[in-house]
Amino acid sequence: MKNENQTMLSFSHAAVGYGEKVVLQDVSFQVKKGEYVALIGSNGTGKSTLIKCVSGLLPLTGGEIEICGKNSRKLKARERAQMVAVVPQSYYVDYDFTVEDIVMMGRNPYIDFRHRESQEDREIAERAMKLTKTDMFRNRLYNQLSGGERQRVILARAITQQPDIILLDEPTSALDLHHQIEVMELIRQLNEKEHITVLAVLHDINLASRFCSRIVILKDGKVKADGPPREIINRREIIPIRVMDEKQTAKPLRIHVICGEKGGVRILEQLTNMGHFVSAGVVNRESDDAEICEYLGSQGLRLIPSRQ
Amino acid sequence: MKNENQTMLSFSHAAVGYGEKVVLQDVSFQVKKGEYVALIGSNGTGKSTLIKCVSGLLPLTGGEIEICGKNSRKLKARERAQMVAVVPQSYYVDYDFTVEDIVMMGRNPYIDFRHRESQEDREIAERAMKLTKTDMFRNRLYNQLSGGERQRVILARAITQQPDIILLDEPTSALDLHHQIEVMELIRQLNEKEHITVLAVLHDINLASRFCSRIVILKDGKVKADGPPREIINRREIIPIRVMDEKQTAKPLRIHVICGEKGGVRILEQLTNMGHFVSAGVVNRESDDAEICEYLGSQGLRLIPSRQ
Amino acid sequence: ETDAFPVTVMDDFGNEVTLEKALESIVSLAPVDTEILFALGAGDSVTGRTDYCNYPEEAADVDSIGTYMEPNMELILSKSPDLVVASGFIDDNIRQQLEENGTAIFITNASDLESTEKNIETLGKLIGHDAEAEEVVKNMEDEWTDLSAELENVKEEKSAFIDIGSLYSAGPSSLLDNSMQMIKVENVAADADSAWPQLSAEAVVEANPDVYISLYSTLEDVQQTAGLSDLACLNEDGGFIYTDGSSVEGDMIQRPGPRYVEGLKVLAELVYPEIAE
Amino acid sequence: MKNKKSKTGFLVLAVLLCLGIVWVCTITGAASVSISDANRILLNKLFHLNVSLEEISKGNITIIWNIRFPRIILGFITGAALAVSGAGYQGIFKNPMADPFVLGISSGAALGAAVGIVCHFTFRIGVFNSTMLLAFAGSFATLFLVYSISRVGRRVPVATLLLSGVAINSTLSALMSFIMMMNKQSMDQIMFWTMGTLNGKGWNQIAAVLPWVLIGLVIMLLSCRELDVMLTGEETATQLGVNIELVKRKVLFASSLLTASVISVTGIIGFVGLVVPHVVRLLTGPKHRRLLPVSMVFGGAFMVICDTAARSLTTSEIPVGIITSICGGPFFLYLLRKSKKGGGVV
Amino acid sequence: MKNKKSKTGFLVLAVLLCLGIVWVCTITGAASVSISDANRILLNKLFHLNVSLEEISKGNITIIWNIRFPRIILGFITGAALAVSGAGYQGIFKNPMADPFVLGISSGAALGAAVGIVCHFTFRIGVFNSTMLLAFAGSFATLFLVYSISRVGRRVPVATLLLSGVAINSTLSALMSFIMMMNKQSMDQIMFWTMGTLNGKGWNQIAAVLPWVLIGLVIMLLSCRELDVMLTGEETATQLGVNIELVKRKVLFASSLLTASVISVTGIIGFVGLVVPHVVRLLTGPKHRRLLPVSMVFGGAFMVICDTAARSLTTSEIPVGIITSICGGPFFLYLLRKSKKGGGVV
Ligand SMILES: Nc1ncnc2c1ncn2[C@@H]1O[C@H](COP(=O)(O)OP(=O)(O)OP(=O)(O)O)[C@@H](O)[C@H]1O
Ligand SMILES: Nc1ncnc2c1ncn2[C@@H]1O[C@H](COP(=O)(O)OP(=O)(O)OP(=O)(O)O)[C@@H](O)[C@H]1O
Ligand SMILES: [Mg+2]
Ligand SMILES: [Mg+2]
Repeated sequence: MKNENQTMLSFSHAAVGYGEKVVLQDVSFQVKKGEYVALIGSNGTGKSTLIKCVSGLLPLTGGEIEICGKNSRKLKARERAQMVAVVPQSYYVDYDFTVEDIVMMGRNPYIDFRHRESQEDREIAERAMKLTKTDMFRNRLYNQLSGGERQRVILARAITQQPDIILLDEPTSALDLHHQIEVMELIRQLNEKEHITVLAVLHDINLASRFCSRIVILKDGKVKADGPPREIINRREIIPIRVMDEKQTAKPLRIHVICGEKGGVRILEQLTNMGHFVSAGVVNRESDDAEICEYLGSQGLRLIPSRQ
Repeated sequence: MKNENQTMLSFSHAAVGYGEKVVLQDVSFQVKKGEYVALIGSNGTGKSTLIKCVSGLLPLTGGEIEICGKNSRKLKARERAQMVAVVPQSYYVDYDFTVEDIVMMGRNPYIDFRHRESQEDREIAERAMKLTKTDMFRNRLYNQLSGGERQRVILARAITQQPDIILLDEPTSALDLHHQIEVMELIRQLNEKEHITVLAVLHDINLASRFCSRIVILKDGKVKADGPPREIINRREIIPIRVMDEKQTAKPLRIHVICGEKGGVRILEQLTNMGHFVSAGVVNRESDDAEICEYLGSQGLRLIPSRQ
Repeated sequence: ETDAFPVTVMDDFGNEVTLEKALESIVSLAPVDTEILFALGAGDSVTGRTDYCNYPEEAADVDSIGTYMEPNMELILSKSPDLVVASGFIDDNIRQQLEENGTAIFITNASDLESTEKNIETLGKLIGHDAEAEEVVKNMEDEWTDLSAELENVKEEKSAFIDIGSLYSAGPSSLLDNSMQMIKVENVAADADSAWPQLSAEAVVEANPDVYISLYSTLEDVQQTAGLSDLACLNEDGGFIYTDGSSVEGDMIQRPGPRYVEGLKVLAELVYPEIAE
Repeated sequence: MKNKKSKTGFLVLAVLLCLGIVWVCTITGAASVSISDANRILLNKLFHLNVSLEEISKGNITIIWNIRFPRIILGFITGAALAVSGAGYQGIFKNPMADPFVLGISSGAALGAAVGIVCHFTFRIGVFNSTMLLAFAGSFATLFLVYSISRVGRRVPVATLLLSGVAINSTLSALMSFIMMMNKQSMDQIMFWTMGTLNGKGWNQIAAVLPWVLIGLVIMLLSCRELDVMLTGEETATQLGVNIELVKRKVLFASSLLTASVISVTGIIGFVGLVVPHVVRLLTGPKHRRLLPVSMVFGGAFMVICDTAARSLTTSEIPVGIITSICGGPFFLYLLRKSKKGGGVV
Repeated sequence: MKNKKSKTGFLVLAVLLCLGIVWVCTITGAASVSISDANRILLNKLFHLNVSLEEISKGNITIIWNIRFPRIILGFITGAALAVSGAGYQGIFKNPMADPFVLGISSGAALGAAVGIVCHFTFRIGVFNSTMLLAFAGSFATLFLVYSISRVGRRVPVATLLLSGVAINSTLSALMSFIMMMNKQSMDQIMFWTMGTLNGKGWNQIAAVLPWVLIGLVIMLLSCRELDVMLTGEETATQLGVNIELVKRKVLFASSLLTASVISVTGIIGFVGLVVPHVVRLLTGPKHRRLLPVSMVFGGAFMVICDTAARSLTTSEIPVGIITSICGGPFFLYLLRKSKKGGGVV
């Protein structure tokens, strides 16, 4: 049934606002199954608003949104939540829920009074916590976590929802560089292996062009540009975003990765795959990473134990 | 009186935790007047916790913190707030306060029942809103702003506090690239022109090394490394943070700035000053920016109207 | 006295009460009913009373079953009563439960002399003490005749304000209002719009009563009430009458039972000291 | 696994505890019925065992079987219903001061009862007498009034709901006071009605409330998961597939049904619905899946014990609300102080 | 600039409005004193003008000058104090259900008064009689009890404070009911006391409460800015130089002083302290700098008008709490519906 080229998310002339204030005027674009779209736009252009529309928090004032071919207006909250998961920009909980509780809530769209929470549900949550590395603090209270830890917990919850589409609002804003890349990598894996369609609001156009298959730029309530990263950044149109583009994948870069513990593998691998000239530094001779560097080195990675 | 080399912030063997959980074990470092220090560490290392200690929200369990030479334990909230302003990681307000109300609250440490809020206070708030470009939505409700807009409002409030030290917890996490650089630039100006000491938690080590005079790295509740960016990144020690360091100021880069509206000036100027090879692209021939590019061009900036 | 059963009478709530056989056990749920029952000579059959039944003294020997607002069902039933006599306060549910367990309930709710006498007679008939009832009522009538004769001597009728606390007073058709009418005292609160009105201080001052009857507050307290200290009656002898509402006299005034006329007399003598002589 | 075991354990323990309490309370009381007599009556009536009751006086049988035992059952139902209802309201409103009466249900009931008492209606439908019917009608009329006043389009913001409830509550109480004032004869009766009691309530009342209470409890227990998700915020709940307006309607309806049915029979009994959920929350945390069942058991048991004290301590009845507050208040304060968190809950 | 002008404008308007209300209410009442007489008495007494009072009966002078006028002044003081106190509690607790009685001040006062009434104490200090003194003492004892129970080290978490208040409130009310139950004779007296009224209150009572109310109001009005900052969160407030524990203590003390002093004289008057701040907040927004003064004026004026209705509508007094609720409730609901936001305030 499910066509690989199925349109998962389709905006046609979508318009929305808060009271008098119009935020989105006429947004039209479509996201196909398995795409990984970055939504870019300056502060206050309505990216979060767009996400709210898709997740049913704001009623459209004009146009249509279709989710998996179904009109968004007619979707029940439950149906929608089975198809769409959201990682919001920030998220508070006043109550003493543990991380596990929060993640398990991702199963809510699949549980009702006839189908109680099953072993399978618990396993799915388990896996999501493992993937996001939040399982080590599963029993801690959510509101006692640090900013970055929280962000990963919410990602875990979204994964637990097993959605067709995942909407991320600046999913890495509170993460350190290490986790940032890990999370982006995780999302790419979900996208590639499980064919989850991803729409992510990102401010870092470098991150976007490195990970996403397509960039949509919002401005003045409309889609200003839409296409693969390479194309977008080279477009002649006036793009209102300042881009430091020395990181474009199109141009090989010399990148020095400082890493010393195990775990650098993925990053090194990935950067190499992207075609950059990667160097890794200050690696402990005895460490795991050193071995990997050596291994990778034979595939084009120059291992330099120290700089200068 | 005030020595240029005065120690503004001094941690000596500071230790703190939540209940049983120890977060900072033994943190010692000093920040001198006019320094701009980046605090770096992976998620959950206790950066926000450290900031909470300085702003008096958490009592130390060991060691001392001195602020402008005064023991932090003995500081009154009011005194402290006149010296230290904080831009927290995230910030909610349940009530219908306007942006102006929120910014004016920055004057609170200077007002009491004898000294009512004066014209001067209002002017200071005014200036802070101008600097952070939040004056255009001064009358809107804070809780109806977008994530990025909020972050700037809180920065405006911190500036209104006219502190000697400003503590920033990921001050640019929700900002688009444009505002990110503007805000970082603004903080640098405050730092350079008004000699405000800055301690900023940053995840983007590139941003840190570009703007800060010094980097402090936290790990395992201790200071793991401390020094100027160049030094830190070249240190032989095992630094647990992966750094893409191709942006180091030490190495001139080719940077292409896509800009088309006015406002690119500062960025272009700054990058040029940093010694990079800067190119600006897709500039509207008739726009303000074009003129500026031409002007800067004569100072070593190559203006290329389009790429490829 | 014995062959009258079954007896059926009508109580103050309009319910028919039927007794099939002679009584062994009566529980009284109100002080006034206890007084009536004892006056009727049925004291021996009274097996339960309330905490507040303080008259006659013999009543103290009877077991208490609680207060009239919150009697204890179990204690009532443990007396296996044939009849429960209660005041109008009785809770519907309690009544229902008692009826379901085969207990007859008689409710008294008198607010003047006539209905008081009627209650005594009806209750007498119900429990088969007609003669005693007749006697009690006759006594009351006699007392009343004496009292009204004495009241003839009153030259100048007085107006009075009854303060049952915080300027609350006895409104129209209340027992106290009816009592005042009988003893020729003009009740300042007689045209209030409820039976238990609170008069405003200015209304009291405007009415300027000849007598101020206070059941709970002392003269000092009353004088603290704004504007009242200027009242003529508070500043002359005999103008202020304090009768402790919880005293014997207070009970007599406030209970529509056998001692009601006695109470009237006490009240009348307080207001018109001249008839006391 | 562990979860399931502890659940069964809890269930067994709870049932045993409740049975124990019911038994102890049945043999306790103002009237002196010997323990063996009480047991024999229970065995005979409850399990239809062939235990002879011939030597026991009819009065004692009535006391145990028609008065004490149904009163205990009704007490349990009342306590359970009020506690669950309070927990439900506290969850929906996210407000620690919310109690079963926060939407004016109680003042609506009281107003209805007052009208019934003043007008001396005598009609009855089945086991319901006029006062009960009017109180129940008053409750539900109030609920719908508050709900429709608070409605903005298809949404019902809880903040508005709460404020409307507060306002309606005052207004209806005032109207009731006004009726009381104007009808001195009925004043005491209305006042005693408002001071809830289980005195004089029996099998009839159980029959009258049980169906509604069961419906209410089932709806509430089936809404636990959704209530949990709602606690994390309405927006998030929507994104997690909860139809928040439906849940609100459902929980408000069920909570109100619980409260209205119970208080139309017993009159207004405070404290239990307000404080029991807090006490339980200090022990179980905020998750409704544990909060609601434990509140139910705890509320019921607490009510039965307090009511037993109310009818046994002195010769007269002490209104049960007084006992619950005097004993429960200090206990709650003790828990509050002990809990290190300082009760930063709900 | 604009701010200042509108401030002065508001002040002038408010003062004029209040004077107008006071005047209209002074010439209105159950006793029929002609308008010209009333005016002459006021002119003579208030401004010591040389207006002859000879033709006016002494009773009328007493009515206007010793009964009606002071009652109006006391009404204004009471309304203002309760409204400001309610706003203060709502601000500190960030809870829309908080009212002046949330910490148990009222049940403390009632318990104190009940003890006074039951024990027939007759001592007095100056203008204070024993009931007033005991009520006031009861209030403050309760405040300190709640405060010290909630204290965790040097901090007093508001959530704990609120819950303790709720518990203490129930417990003390229950104790009072118990006293009432045990003392049938004093029952009515205690009930009258709890149904607050301004009837019979005059210059003495004004003298008794005015100093405390002034202290309370001044403290509250001087804490506006800090209260605003506190609304944005305790952590932020600390970072903005607010000593949050001090502010809490200050505001709790001042609010309680306002409430305790007023209710120890008038008895418990509900509604005003709960709803007036909400009404005002719908008009002014959450900033205390506007909320508190406007609540003060609005509360005072509202109280005076309702009390005038209470004493003039029928031949007997209607308890003023009934009038405030019956009129104020629907008005508040109307505002709530009209405000587009749907009242998502406090
Ligand atoms: N509840 C609201 N009421 C009114 N206006 C709002 C509301 N929420 C957001 N806005 C306005 O709508 C516009 C879009 O907001 P939105 O949050 O969608 O921006 P965004 O693209 O996510 O920005 P950011 O990158 O800063 O997060 C902004 O101008 C914001 O001020
Ligand atoms: N209130 C709290 N109670 C208990 N533990 C806490 C609390 N707040 C934070 N922690 C824990 O303390 C550690 C440090 O937290 P902190 O917020 O300081 O981290 P951080 O360095 O700011 O991280 P991030 O980059 O994710 O913001 C974390 O492990 C966190 O889980
Ligand atoms: Mg956003
Ligand atoms: Mg942090």
